[in-house]
Amino acid sequence: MILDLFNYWVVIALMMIGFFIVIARGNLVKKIIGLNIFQTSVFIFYISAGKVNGGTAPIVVEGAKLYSNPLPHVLILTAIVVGIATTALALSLVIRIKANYGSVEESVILKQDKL
Amino acid sequence: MELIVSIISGVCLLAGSFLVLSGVIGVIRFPDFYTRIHAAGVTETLAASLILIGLMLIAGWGIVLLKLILILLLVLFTSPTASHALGKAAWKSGLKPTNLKQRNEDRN
Amino acid sequence: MLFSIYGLISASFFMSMDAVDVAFTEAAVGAGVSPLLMLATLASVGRYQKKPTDPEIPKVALLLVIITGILLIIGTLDMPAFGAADAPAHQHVAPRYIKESPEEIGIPNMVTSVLASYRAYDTLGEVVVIFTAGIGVLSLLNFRRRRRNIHLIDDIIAIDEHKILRIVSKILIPPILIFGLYVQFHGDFGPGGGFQAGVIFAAAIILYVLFFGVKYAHQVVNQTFVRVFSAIGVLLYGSVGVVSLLNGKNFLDYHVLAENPTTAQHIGILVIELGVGITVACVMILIFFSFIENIEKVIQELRK
Amino acid sequence: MALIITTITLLVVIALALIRAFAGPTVFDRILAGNLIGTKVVLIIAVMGFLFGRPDFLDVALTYALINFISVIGVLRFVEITRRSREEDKS
Repeated sequence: MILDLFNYWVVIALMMIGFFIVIARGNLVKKIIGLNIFQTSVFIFYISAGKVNGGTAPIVVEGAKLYSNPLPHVLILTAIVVGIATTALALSLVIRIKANYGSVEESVILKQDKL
Repeated sequence: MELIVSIISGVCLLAGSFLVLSGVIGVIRFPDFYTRIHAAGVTETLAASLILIGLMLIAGWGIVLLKLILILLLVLFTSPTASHALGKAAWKSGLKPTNLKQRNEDRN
Repeated sequence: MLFSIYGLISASFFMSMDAVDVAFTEAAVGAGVSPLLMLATLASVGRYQKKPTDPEIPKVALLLVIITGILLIIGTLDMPAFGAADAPAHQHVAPRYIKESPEEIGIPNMVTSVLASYRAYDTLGEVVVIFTAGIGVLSLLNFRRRRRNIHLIDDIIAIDEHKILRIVSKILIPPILIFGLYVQFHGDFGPGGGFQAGVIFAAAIILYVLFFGVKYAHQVVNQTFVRVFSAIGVLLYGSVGVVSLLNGKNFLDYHVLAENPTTAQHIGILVIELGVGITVACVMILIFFSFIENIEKVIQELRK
Repeated sequence: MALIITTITLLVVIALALIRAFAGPTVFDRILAGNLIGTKVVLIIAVMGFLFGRPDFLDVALTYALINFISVIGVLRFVEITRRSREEDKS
């Protein structure tokens, strides 16, 4: 069934939204938000790949035979926290750029660099 | 006995969902921020408690019940506070309630 | 704010995908901390900036995005169906983790056992990344000599004194901290663990800062203490590995910690999760303080 | 049965509240919608725990209830701080 692939399409839609924001918007803060959306789409991709039909959460419980794949969960769990740390780093870079260039617009910053 | 409990819990859940729905319709339809916060804040507490009580009835005794009670307490505690803070912040920022009478007269 | 809603919804999505642990993390991070950091940035760089945009850029970007999207969708046609149990992702190491980990590690939460035992080396790397990011934020934002007197932002916080909110948050903060500890040490049996606990802890501190001002928060949470402890968390993690090295086993092999293999695993996971929790909490607090102090700097410059 | 109906209603409610969050018009409307969605998500996680037969995952709902409060209040405070710092700038 072609509908069995809908999870990938959701992921792709989100990913493209993030991608669009990153390349089309000049505001650096918006770019970071776009990157975050992109990042979340990757998280969703991994988690949906780890899902098994009829499976339950990977915590041992009596009577459950089929568990979802725990490996993507581990990867994404750490990735989320690392993601916020790196986002904070990016945001602080933006703050420094604002302090030095007086703007967070890409075009303005590039113009200043050329002079 | 079990049948009665499950029926009561079902009634609680359905009543809760109805209240939630009416609250959100209010949030969408009402004309200005203060009426919206009224719709959201008032229904939220009762709806959440009804749904959580409905869950408590089917949970049975145990740690799950304790956690549900904790969630209920937390919701009862935080959601009116959040509504209050929102209303106060909006008022302090100078947002005035829409005068409906005035607006209708202006339209006519 | 929309960003925060996005975090909330994606967390409920993870919940429906059976990824409880991930939902937990996303709940704490995506809904709580990251929107606040975004807003802190906006508070110091200014919210709206009218800009002369080149009208061509969005058109080209849209075209590019649509083409990439179509190519990716064509690529998915060969992917395994959603939820299929025979997908390649479930064939290699995952069955082993699911089958063996309850006996080998002895704890019910497979995510924790994979995180802290089978793939502990990975996790060490992640923790180091978080620590490095914390150092990076510190060195980027505290670029001038630190001002001792942070008063402007405290004045602003004091103007909008929400008495009710203050009291409610005063009541709420201790239970949040206790809940953080519960999440930290219950991670073996249910969803939870060091990463989530660290973020919850940091969220409690953030709540405190927002109501009582930076000055009091500095008195409650000593900055030097936090800085030292963010390093100590990583050190704790690494030293477990070094202990097993010194005893002639592989790096991060917990079997040297006790006679009984499952007890050894328990001790190893507990210590490692503690290290993770300390580092994550301290780094989050440090990052938040840096952002807040930066807002102070911006306000001071505006006043001049 | 009642559980399923409740879940569906909550999902519809979240979708409707998103309309308000997008429409605005003031920032407080958005925060209100966010708060509404937050409490609904707490409920939906709790109900879903029962629906899937794993009610021991209420920890997530509990975290949510806490974090949602912190986040709403935090956003509100930041809106205030930003406004105050700019206001005094003008005067």
